[in-house]
Amino acid sequence: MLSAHGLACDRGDRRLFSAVDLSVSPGEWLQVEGANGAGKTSLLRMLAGLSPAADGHIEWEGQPIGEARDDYHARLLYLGHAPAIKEDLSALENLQTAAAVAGRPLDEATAIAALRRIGLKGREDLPARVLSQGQKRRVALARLLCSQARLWILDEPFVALDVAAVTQLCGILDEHLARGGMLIFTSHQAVQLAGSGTTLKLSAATPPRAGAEAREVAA
Amino acid sequence: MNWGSAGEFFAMGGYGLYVWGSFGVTAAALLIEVVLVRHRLAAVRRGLRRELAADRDTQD
Amino acid sequence: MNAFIAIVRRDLLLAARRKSEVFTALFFFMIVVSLFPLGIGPETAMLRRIAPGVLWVAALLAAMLSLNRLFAADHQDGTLEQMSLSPTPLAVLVSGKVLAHWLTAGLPLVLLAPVIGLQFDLSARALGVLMISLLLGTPVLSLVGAIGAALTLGVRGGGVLLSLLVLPLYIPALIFGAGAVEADVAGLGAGGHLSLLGALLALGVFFAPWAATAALRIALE
Amino acid sequence: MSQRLINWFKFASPASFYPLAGKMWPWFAALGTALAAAGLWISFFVAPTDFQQGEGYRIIFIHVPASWMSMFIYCVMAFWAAIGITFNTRLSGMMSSALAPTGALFAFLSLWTGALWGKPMWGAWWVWDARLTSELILFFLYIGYIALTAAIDDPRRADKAGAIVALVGVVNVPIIYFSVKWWNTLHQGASVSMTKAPTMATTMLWGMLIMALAFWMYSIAIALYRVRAIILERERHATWVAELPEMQR
Repeated sequence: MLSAHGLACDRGDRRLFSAVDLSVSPGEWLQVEGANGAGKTSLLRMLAGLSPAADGHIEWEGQPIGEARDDYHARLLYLGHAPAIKEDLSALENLQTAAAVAGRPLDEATAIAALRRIGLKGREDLPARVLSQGQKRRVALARLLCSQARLWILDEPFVALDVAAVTQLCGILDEHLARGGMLIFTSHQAVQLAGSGTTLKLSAATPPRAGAEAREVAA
Repeated sequence: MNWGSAGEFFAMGGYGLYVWGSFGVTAAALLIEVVLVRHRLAAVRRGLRRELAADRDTQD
Repeated sequence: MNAFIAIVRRDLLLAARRKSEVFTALFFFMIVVSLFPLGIGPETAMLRRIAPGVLWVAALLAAMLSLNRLFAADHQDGTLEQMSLSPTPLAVLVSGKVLAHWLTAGLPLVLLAPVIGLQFDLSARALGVLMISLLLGTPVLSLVGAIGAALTLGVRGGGVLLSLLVLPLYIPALIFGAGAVEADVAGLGAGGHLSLLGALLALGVFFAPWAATAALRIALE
Repeated sequence: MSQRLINWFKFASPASFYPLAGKMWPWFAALGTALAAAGLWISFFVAPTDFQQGEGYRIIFIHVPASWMSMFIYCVMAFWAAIGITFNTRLSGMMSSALAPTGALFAFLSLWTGALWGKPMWGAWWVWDARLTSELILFFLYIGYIALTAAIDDPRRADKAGAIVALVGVVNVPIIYFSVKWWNTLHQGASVSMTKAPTMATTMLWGMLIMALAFWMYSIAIALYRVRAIILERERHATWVAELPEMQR
């Protein structure tokens, strides 16, 4: 179970959000919503342990993620804004390297099966350079099929996907949740997922200048 | 006392250029640093005071 | 360990798909070295004297050419994020990247140097010492360079800044590397220089990946 | 023990260090001025003429202290860098960046006075002497630190990157010094050393020590003054800044 209390995020002098509480239990999903620049990506990066929170703390199975970092990362799959696809490598090579770096090397047959299932049949050996935007996203999403991670944190997983791919991805996410997995994602579109879940709406509640506000109160 | 006259003092036994070049540049450099740092702090304060005054104006 | 090998393999594969970048650095090395006789004059005695320094300085500059790209592409396409989320410590993965950098940017220089050294009328023995000194010294360049590359990641004017940060730190490697060849030419024996170069390498292997990792974490935040 | 630690961390907050630095710097400035006066008196009126180098040797009364300070300040920067990395205190990064320009200035002065000393003594403005060469490299290291921290917009990131540069640099300075020395003996460069002059009398040593102390006090005073400016620049949106007495006018 992942839980966070009182999270806050600063960008430069501005506080993007503060006092964010959340928790995700096995089989649950959490959708993070918010306008552009509300700090959705920042929140996901914080939850993944990529950047420190300006305030608050995040716990995985009751332990702060900073303390159980390796254990946490072994159980986490994070797909960021940038899909981590190398243009010069083929889809297969991309998938295999990514899996090896994540500590779970894939044999070729499994990798090819995953790529075929995600709709890249016959394109396994093409360099990612010649694939379309949506196809590149699919290469990244193929990692989900091979993943044993308990917690998935996905930043805009539906972006650049066609209708069929969106349905397929929903199926993959449902399977993950049915297995007792946890899911945190951002999306601009409404998504129908099985299992129970919540939506977290991020909004900038704090004015840009904390000092100015404090003086206003005093006056 | 090493020097008979002021002239002797400034001539530094023929090494005047080098000795005064060293001490002079050092003194100048340290002075310039002091001036620059004072200016920096003064500039920050001025900017902040202006901002705060603007804030008060909008409140009134 | 698997992840380490995967990183080395991936970077070598990427270099193989972009051969031109490797060859550009090599040709840069050759051209810079060939400019010196043109600028100084062709007397062999003089050339023999300046050869170690010229070859080493050129190798240093050539190794620097590719440092800019060491982490930049990974940072941009999100691979670096994935690396830092790997259960394998980031320092190990960074070491893998440094090893791959050396294999593509350092090792070719080591192999090419004796051929270029012929232009400077160096003896076979001196060429051997030159190769050994480069073999020990170019990994130091990659290791120290990785710290600079990580520090200047995503920074304005990163390229020039990188050379400003890294070149002063290259001086010991340059002194011992070129010194080894010079000492050998002068008949003094290169052993002392080479063992010091080896000590630098050991120190670099130990500390540089750690420092580079710390710098990368700053860029990732 | 823990009580004392908490006290230290209280002063490590910019809000409480700003007024403290404001109270401290005049004392160091006064001490520096007094020591400089005494040091200058010794260098010009007490120390006798050197029978080998004539009056030209008086340059060492600033050259040697300036070199010492440039090395010492780099070590202090590395110290603050280490503190900043281990305890993640904001003030230590600010201290490092407040010290860097002064350290670079002393490195420059050491080079400048070294050249002016070398011209009459060696007959050349620049000699590839081991000390001067190391000093030049130290100057480059300072420039690298300043350029890197200036190029990063986010001050927190700049501090952390600067801390790594300072630590990597401080590990390298002895290696560089040793390698340059080694290189120098191999090439049989200039062997005349400023501090190993034959008539290194006690008065000279005292003169240099007092000048070094004067530079030291100056460095502390100017760094405290500069760190005040840096604190205000970075904390401009904090409430305590708005409540400062000098902001009320």
